[in-house]
Amino acid sequence: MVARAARELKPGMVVNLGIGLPTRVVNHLPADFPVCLHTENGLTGIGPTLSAEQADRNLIDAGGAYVSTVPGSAFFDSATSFALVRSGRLDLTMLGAFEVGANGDLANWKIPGKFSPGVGGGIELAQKARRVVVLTTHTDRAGNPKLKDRCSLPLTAKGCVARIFTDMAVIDVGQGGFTLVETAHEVSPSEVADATGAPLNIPETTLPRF
Amino acid sequence: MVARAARELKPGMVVNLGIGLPTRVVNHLPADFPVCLHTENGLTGIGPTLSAEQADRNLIDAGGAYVSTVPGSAFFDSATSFALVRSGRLDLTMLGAFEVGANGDLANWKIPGKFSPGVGGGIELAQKARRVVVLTTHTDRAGNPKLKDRCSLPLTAKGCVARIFTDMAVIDVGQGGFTLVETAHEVSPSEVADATGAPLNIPETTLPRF
Amino acid sequence: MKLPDKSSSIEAAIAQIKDGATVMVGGFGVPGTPFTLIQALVRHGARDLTVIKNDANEPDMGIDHLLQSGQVSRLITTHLGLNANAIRLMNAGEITVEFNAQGILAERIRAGGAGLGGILSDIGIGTELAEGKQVVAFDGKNLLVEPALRADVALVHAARADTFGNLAYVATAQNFNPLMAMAADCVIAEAEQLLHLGALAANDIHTPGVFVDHVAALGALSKEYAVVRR
Amino acid sequence: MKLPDKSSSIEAAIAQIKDGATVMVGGFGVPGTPFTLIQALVRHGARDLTVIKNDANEPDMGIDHLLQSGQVSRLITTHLGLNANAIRLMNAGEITVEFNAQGILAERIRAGGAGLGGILSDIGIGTELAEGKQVVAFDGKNLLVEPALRADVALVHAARADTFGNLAYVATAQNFNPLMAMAADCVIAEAEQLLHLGALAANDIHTPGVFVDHVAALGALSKEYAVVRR
Repeated sequence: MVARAARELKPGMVVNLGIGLPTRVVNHLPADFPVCLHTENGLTGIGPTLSAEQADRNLIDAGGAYVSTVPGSAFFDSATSFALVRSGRLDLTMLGAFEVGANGDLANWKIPGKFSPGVGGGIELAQKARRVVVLTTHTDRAGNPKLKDRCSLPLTAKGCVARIFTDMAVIDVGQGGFTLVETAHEVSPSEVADATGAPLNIPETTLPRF
Repeated sequence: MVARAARELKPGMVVNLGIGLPTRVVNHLPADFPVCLHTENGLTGIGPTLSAEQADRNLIDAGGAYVSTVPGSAFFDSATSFALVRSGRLDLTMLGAFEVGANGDLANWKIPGKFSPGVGGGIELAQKARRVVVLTTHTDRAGNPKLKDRCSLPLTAKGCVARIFTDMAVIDVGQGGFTLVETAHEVSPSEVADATGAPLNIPETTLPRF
Repeated sequence: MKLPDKSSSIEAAIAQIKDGATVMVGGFGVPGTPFTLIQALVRHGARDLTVIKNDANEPDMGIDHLLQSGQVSRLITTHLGLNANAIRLMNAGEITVEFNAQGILAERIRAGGAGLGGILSDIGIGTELAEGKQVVAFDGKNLLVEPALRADVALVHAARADTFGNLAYVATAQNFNPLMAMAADCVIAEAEQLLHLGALAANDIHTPGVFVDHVAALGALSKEYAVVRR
Repeated sequence: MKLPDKSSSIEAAIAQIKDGATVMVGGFGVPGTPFTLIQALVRHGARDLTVIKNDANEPDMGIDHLLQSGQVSRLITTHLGLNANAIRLMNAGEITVEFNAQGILAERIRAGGAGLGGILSDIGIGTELAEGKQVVAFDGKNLLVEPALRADVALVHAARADTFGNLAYVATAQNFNPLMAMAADCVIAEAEQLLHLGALAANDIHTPGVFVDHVAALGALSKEYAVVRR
């Protein structure tokens, strides 16, 4: 699933990878792949993650991981960092999700009464990246679908999600709601539909597997 | 008059000197005087003016004069330059004037139908410097007073002028209008009053001369 | 002319902070957090503070000391995820927390530093973050009014400074520091190296000293500045 | 991963500019004016341009060539004092001129680059510059809405650049360049030195390359860049 998501990065893109699963996408890119990775605490050109022994105390990503630079990296302040996001220079962001609505709504920052650490930079990434894709398990720990007709949790941004990568499938989100694009090996389209909390369009052609 | 105006600079101040007469104030300051000179095109810490032979093609003041730096000078962009002005970090500005009103209004950028090159940075200097003083001839070339009850020309900023230095006098501007503070040598208070286009308060004490 | 000297002791600078003050604190995670100034503020003891900071650091680090000492009544921030202590105080009603989108907090602070009244933005429209905000119709769109933020005092951390208060940051320790260093009536900077005038290249200064009121040299860095081993 | 290469020829970059385009041009006086890009735009010949620039340079310099060639229909600026030719065209109605307070022009461009709708400011209230502007009552004060400015193309001048488009300016050649380099859909930079990736220190970059679309190396500088002898 992470390897499949890595193919979403096209040459020349500026990309922000959210904390957690998305961060691991970089491990699946060729060393000379032309892409610019952004982290919202003020860096373009993220290099490999470093151990505590190798780390520079002043150089982290927005998730707190110790990272490094590449030739051509630039540091800047938090205003410039989000200027980049809001003004349309971020081609792609990959985010986690609590829920995704069939209308593209994303909820990933708050569970009222349980989890409310603040929205951080997620709202601007979700609302302003030119393309927003979600990486998530298809269901929550209790087995409930994360893909729903409408989100029930407080939204991060409305109508922002273009594609979802899960452990079961790749699903596009568009005018007609959820559409199955690919399935994981050993997973059938009907299994994906059963685990999805909203209608799932299943093309009649044979779908690729990942 | 310029020498007298130079005494308006107090140790530790951040000062912007307008184009023309005000720029010459620096020639009257001791070499070790602790002050920070600002120019709105993006420099704090202006050093001496340079000849064309000595000049750095990239280093000018807002009036286009080739200047230099001092130890501790900083360069910055035009947004930062006016951030400094608007946020109250500019202690003093010295500006030229077409007209000053007895209510402190300043007009120095436009003569409708004759002269309208644009307002440049003057409006923010006049409106936002903590103290605005004017350096000007007391009358225009035709002998008409520049100090008037109310300005007739388009305003640069309302009620901004605290003090006026002219070839005839130093005049404060306050709640009660114009008040004579000092006179030039060989100029009497009544001569100043005659050349002023609004009532001039003349204290009964003997005034200093400059 | 020479540029004025603003070098100061940490204690003398921090002693100016009054009860009820609004205090901006730089940093995003460990990098750029002025740990030494924060510790001095804990010793100084000013109370009923409104603190503006991207995050609340981690338990027993940075502004968590101010939270634990009960000096903070209000926190304007973006994310408390790494500090369960801050979340507990928020949930118990012992501190009031205002959450901002991260880039909007940055812009509100920058607007304060730039002498603006505020900015107009569409960030958060359609979400609960927009609730209660003033809306302006402009050019056929609805935009939210995000008021400028200024503080009485800003505490910032720089890698290098000169005695006029010119500041240079390194790596991701820049973050909110240059913004806050413009946005307070009294800006106090701690610097790992405090250098003579002219030691910083005029083209490479991140915060012009004209915005800074006091600059203090750090001695040996406390363990709070070190790499965190998780 | 490696950062993409955006090096370009000046002609290829400028060829993208269409009739009717809005074009931002860096510089304040001579320093920072992208004279070579401007000359290429004159040769390219795109017409009916809206130009956004602090000033109009001087006669026979910089954007005066665009004015003389009749390519400019509208100019958004702060001051034309050094270019009598521009004032003559304005007074004759051959170009439309919109004057802004200098720092407000800077902030409007910055707001465009920051993806904001605009800013709220009290600059010019009580003067004719406030006439016709939308007013917002906020926190007991009246503030003017100053709309963000973006352009189709920005032409900027840097002292040094790398092939990703990271830019560094020197001295007062910075001025409007870093702001405009964030505020256009297509940002074209000319650089006195175009260097390999890694040649610019990551802490000393003024414009992150992520904002820049094309970067072109200058050869020998034309006489327009030289010190002006008055």
